[in-house]
Amino acid sequence: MAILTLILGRLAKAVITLLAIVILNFFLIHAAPGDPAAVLAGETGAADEIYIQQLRERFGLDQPLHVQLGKYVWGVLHLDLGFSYRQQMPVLDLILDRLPATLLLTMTAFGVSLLLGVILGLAAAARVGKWTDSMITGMALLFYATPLYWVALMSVLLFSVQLEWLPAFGYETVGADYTGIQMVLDRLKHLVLPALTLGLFFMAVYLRMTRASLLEVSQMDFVKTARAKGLSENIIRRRHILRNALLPVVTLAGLQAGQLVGGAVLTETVFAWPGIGRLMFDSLAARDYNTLLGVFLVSAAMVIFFNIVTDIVYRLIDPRIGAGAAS
Amino acid sequence: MDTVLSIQNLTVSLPRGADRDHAVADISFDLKQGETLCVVGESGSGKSMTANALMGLLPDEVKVTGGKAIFEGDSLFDLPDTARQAIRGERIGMIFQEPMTALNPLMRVGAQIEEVFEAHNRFDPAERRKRALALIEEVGLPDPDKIIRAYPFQLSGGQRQRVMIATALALDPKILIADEPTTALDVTTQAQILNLIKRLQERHNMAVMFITHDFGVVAEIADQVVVMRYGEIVERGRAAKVLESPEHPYTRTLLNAVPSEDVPDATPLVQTPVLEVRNLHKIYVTGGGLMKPSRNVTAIDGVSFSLSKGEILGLVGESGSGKSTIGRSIVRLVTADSGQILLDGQDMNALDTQELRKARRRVQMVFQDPYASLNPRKKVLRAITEGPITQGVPPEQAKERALELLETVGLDRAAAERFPHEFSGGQRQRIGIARALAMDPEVIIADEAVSALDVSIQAQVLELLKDLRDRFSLSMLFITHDLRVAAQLCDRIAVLQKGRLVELGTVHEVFLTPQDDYTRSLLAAVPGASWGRVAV
Amino acid sequence: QQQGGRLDIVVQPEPPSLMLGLVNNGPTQLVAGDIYESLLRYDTDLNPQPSLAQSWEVSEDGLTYTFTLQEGVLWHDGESFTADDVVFSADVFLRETNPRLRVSLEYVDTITALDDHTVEFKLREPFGPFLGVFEAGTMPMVPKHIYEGTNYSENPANNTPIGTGPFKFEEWVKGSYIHLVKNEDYYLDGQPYLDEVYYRVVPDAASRAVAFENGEVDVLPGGSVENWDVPRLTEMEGVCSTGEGWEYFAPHALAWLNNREGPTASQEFRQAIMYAQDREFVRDVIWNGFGTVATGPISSKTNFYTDEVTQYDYDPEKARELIEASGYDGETVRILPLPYGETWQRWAEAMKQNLDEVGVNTEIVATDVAGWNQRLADWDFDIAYTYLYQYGDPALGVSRNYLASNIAKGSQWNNVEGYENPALDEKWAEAAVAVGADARQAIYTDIQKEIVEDVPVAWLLEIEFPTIYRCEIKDLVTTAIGVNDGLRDAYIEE
Amino acid sequence: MNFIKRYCQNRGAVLGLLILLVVVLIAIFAHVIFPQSPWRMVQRPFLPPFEVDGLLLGTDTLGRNVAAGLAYGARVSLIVGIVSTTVALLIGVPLGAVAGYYGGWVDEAAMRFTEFFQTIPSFALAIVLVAILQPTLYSITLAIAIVSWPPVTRLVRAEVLSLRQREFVEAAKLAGLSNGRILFGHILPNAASPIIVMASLMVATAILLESSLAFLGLGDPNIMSWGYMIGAARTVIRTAWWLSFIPGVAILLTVLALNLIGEGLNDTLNPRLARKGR
Ligand SMILES: Nc1ncnc2c1ncn2[C@@H]1O[C@H](COP(=O)(O)OP(=O)(O)OP(=O)(O)O)[C@@H](O)[C@H]1O
Ligand SMILES: Nc1ncnc2c1ncn2[C@@H]1O[C@H](COP(=O)(O)OP(=O)(O)OP(=O)(O)O)[C@@H](O)[C@H]1O
Ligand SMILES: [Mg+2]
Ligand SMILES: [Mg+2]
Repeated sequence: MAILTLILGRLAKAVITLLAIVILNFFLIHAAPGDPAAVLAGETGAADEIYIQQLRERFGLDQPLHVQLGKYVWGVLHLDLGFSYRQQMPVLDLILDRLPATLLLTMTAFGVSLLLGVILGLAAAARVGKWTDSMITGMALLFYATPLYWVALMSVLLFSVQLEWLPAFGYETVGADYTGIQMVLDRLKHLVLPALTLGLFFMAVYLRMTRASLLEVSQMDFVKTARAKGLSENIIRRRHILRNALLPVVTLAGLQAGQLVGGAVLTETVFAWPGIGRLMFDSLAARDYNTLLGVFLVSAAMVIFFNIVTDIVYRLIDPRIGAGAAS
Repeated sequence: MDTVLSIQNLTVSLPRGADRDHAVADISFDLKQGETLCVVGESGSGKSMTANALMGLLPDEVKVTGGKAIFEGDSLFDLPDTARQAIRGERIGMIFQEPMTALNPLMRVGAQIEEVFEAHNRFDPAERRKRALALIEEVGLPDPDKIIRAYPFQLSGGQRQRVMIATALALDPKILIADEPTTALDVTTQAQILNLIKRLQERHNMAVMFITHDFGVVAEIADQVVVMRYGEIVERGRAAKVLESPEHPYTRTLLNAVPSEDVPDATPLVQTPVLEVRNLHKIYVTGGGLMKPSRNVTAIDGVSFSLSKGEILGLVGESGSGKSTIGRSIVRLVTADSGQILLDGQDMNALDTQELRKARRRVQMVFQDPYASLNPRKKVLRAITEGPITQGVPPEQAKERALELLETVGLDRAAAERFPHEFSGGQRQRIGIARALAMDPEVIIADEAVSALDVSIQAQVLELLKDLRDRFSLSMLFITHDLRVAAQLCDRIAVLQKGRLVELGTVHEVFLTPQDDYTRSLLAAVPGASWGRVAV
Repeated sequence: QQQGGRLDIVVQPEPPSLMLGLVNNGPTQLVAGDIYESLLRYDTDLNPQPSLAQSWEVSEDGLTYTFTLQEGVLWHDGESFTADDVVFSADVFLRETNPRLRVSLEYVDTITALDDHTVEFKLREPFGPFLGVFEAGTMPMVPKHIYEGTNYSENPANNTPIGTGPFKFEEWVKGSYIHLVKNEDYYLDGQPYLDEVYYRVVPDAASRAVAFENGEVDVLPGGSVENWDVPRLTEMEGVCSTGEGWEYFAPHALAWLNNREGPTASQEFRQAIMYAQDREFVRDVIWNGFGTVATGPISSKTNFYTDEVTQYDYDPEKARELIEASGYDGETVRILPLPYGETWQRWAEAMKQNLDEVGVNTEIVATDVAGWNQRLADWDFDIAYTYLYQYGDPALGVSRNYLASNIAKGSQWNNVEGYENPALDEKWAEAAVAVGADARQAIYTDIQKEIVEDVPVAWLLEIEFPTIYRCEIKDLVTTAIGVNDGLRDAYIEE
Repeated sequence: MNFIKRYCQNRGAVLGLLILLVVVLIAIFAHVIFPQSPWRMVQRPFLPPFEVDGLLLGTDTLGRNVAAGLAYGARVSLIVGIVSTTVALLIGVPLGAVAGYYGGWVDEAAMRFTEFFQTIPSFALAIVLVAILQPTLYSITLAIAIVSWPPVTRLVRAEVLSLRQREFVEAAKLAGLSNGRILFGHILPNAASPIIVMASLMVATAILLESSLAFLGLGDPNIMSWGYMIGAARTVIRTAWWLSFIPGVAILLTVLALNLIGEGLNDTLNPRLARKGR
């Protein structure tokens, strides 16, 4: 019940936030120099004033900005994200086409980084001050400090070119028409490098957070109480420390999960991953306003979605919060 | 009686960089079956470290470096970790000071109790649950069926402490170690818990090692007393003997410092009210948002009183009764909903921001926490002079006055150039008082101004306050939950219950012939109330 | 010729659409060139070859062009292709949608279907290069039965393009690949030989090279990998490359110099720019030895080229003198690189360095494609890189950049630099309508000699885009348009 | 004194400081070490490192001195990092402070505003901002600042929220100090430690962000930066991998150093945490 009210409340807020984002982005993007008609004309290899004017009329770019905005917002309210003249298709279809690839990539990266981060964080915290700890935290620092795209380049160089273990780019073997298990394996093979590249940084973040949080929680009074009960260290760690320590990690993960979608631009470019990050970058260069706005909208919605999910997860883990709102 | 635990020459050493080399040095004492041993001493004297060493719960960097603890024929410190783990919870139980944080916030209360059985492989889950229920009942928690499924945050401090006790007693341990288990609780709750422990001790015939810094508590429950200072035992013996005729000078100072003299004679009052509070109301509204319902807490419910020139009015009551809220309303740190606060006839509630800033100098506050009430990044001089300078006093003059005041409160002039962290708690509280005095106030509100201090230091500060009142004929609203302190310092006492003023009278009236039931129960709950030195 | 097989070809960037009649940028043409056809193709010497027209005749006076169409040509949806489709495409559809063709169609009076298989173009006046416009990218045949009377740009058929070409559209996974399959009903018996073609979208140049190395793709059309990778790739076993297939376009790299204002308004300054640049270095280092240093407006690969013009060799001394003479006062000169990849970026950096060394203060302006378009359209630049296609004839692809009548904001292909020379304008016009190659050559030689003195723009390099492919692929590049319409004849030899 | 001593106990932090010091010195004296422009083509292209005297790290695709590029790139990275962090602090600190101190609708509005900015994926926003403003050193710095201030606001707000409950703040109120004086004179100085720690990490993040933008071609083309060097060398990664490797290592070391310093400061400035682990 409480959760339902929460969700409804958050959704109501989300709609307002999203509208605000749409409007801000609309002006932001239209403030950019360059005009989509000119870009499109540019690609035809020859164009003149008349042709560009035709294009502008076709895109509705000849209308005053507030009229364009009004139309756009009206459309968005009806789940119509407009038409991409650059790609000759409705923006929503375009995004839905690309979204699965992005979700596959980001969610894998997210899952792997969270899992590895927490496990390694646990391992490090369990051996504080020993060399294992130093090694793990050192490695985390290294990943934390490395530019993502550089890791991508270097790993392609190593794993695809030198060792030829993994495909260098793309998200499937094109035209192989694999089915069933083969398809899954094929996808997985393509996924390894981009997901790792994207995930390593976040893994480092979770690792450090988990470790710090574990160390902090293990100083808390209730841990001492648990010891006084005669519980084994194992149970104390698992039952008392871990759950409490994961609370901040959950918060952070929720924040990151949404951001990942937008943050995949670099990875998707380097690995030719057909997701919306790349779509965004391409649309930006072409001043494909509608597509760009659509991508922004979708990624913002994603952030909000994950925030809500985080809140719910948090509530499930932490009884204090849910009850606080209910009473 | 049998000795269950014998501590011989225990030494616990601290890591480099700590206050001193040893938390505990070469101490010995015995714990006998069915007896309560109280360990008293000021903060940092090594009480907790002793207990933790016995439990095997010392922090990593703190080590037992000498001595033995013989428990049931075994030397505890020589046992392997697993064996010590087996003893914890089953043979020796422990309760801690802070009930708010001692329970895992994410686990149901019942599960936390049942865990003890699990840890020692006792019973099947159904039986564990039954026993947990029985324990909850035994420690006097209401509605056990509900409590067992509750989360810690749903319980009050006293209730949580009962859960802790239930946990500690689950396996009928031979020894119960309690490290200041009632310090964080208010008097009535404290009395209940002390009672409970006493009762259970008798029923289970345990040995109890009770750590406290409160001699009232000692008087209430102790059979044996150990007095500690700087990690050493300075005195040890039967409770009655130590309390009645202490041998060691330190014990004597401690006991003298306990604010327990006879209720002082009422000083004749000059009947010129400086401060008048009329029909004050304050309701806190919390929570509340777009969809959430708000929660109302009535903190002050129609309180009226007046404060005469040179008078010290004590404001007592349980935790949450609204004492601080009244104090803070007077200085407008909290804005009351209705009612008047007249300072020499001027209504503080009616002032606008500018006027208020001017008027504020007339009422100053001395805060509870000497650590939190001074800005750690500002020198003492700045802390004292900032107010006067803001009010328009020339800096030179303000500085001169600040130096004088430092001397007045018993500090060196050189103290002005130091940072707060370079002072002890008692010294900081003096700085806080000097800061309040620097504004030349007519009224001082002291909100639990001595509660955070050790008894001996407490006594000094109280002495200082009295002295200042006499010298500057200050009026003072002294807020405290400690009735002994109130008895010693105040001229009149106001008793507060749930935001309402239930009794107001001279110290004699209130302490000797209390009118209100609540006042009576409050007085009865003071630990060691029957102890001869207290005049109630 | 062996039947069957699959080719994977890189396409970069991903085409916005495959409807060649609406969009005819490079990537679209690369893919759609296999779906759509025009009446003619051109061999590497730019001679017309039969395509949808099996034969053609030009009248003596050069005013009437009559085409006889192939028999039995079907659209991909099964309808017959007839002369009506030609008339519709050229006269109705493309007139509206293709601004470049529109210019040539100005010379055309009427287009008529004499019967189902004969089409006649009647011109108002002779137009020398007219036989050069029947190329698939310029004049693709579009199905009348689908487009007539519709809103062309929003016709849903644009997403499933229907042409007459050797391959049919099968699937387009956006951001990943475009899949074409063999047109079983193609009018040439037994052709095409290949079963299917995948055009692969790989946005990163380095990844494209890796893809070729790994065998993921078989063909790298010109320009799809950075020049530095070319030698490495071509040195691999079983890999062939060719510079052919670009004759029709003959990409000519040049830098627009703003003739209207700023230091570049001075002729001496512009000449100085020519002397200051080490174009050989650029060719050898940045273009890795590919290409030829340009000597003037017309590419040596096209007809009517002459090298009897002033040669601007690398000569910083002379550049300095000229700059001195121009009265240059240290103003910052903005260089706008072409936002099409690292090569062009490096080139701008090299030019900046060259100019800095002869005492010109420069600044590179960063823009993306849209910003670059905008600045060119607004004439907001001092020096701006570009490269232009010559379309087989100076009248189609060269004169447009120097005629005063072509000074208009809003386009990147007209007289962007703002060069005005009435005397030359007349000669350009004369050369376009002169009858006979010799007569035209004479005028063009004249023009080149004169214009090279003026340096209205800085000619840089005749770009060579080698096509890299696996040697077992045969007949991949057989025409002047290269891979773009090469798959009709291509086959794989085991 | 005590502070320095405590800091120096952390070996990683000292190492970080040393690395950063070297980078800073190189950045400051770039024009002394390499008097010629880093864009100047000085030798044959693609000279590998350690092959030719005077060109320690070889030459790049156009024959420019890689070592000179690194030195001048250090300048850009540090300037972008420091300036954008400063700007982000200038936005984030006052906003967070005011939100935390005044609470109520001020807080609500400030937090909604911050949340709003956090809802737009930050890297995407940075890209769009740079594209809109056209890439110059200023626009890049500004864009990075704009995407990095929200966490500062949150941190400062949280700190102020807890500090304003402290009794010394109430004491200051009773002394008649104005809200501004209390906020900026008493509260913020006490929040300085976590802000400083965060700032050191933000500089690191900003350097990474700048290099990512440059890598995507959104760098200022007149300025030699590490991201530019990697981006430019990417096309020749197969033939001259060291051209992308070397600047990558430079970024890695600098960012690592800043992180180590951040951790060191954290341990030193927050003694509560100091004892934990390590
Ligand atoms: N983890 C630790 N590291 C170093 N020194 C410590 C640590 N814990 C406690 N100490 C020091 O050990 C000494 C004894 O501390 P202990 O906690 O036993 O005092 P206590 O008598 O329980 O005081 P209180 O009444 O304040 O609880 C003190 O000087 C304290 O500063
Ligand atoms: N800022 C606040 N918001 C909401 N409720 C408050 C607030 N401050 C105090 N309360 C509530 O008002 C009531 C009175 O609180 P107050 O602090 O005045 O009690 P107190 O007598 O000083 O208690 P203590 O002895 O614990 O200091 C309590 O129920 C408390 O929970
Ligand atoms: Mg203690
Ligand atoms: Mg209080």
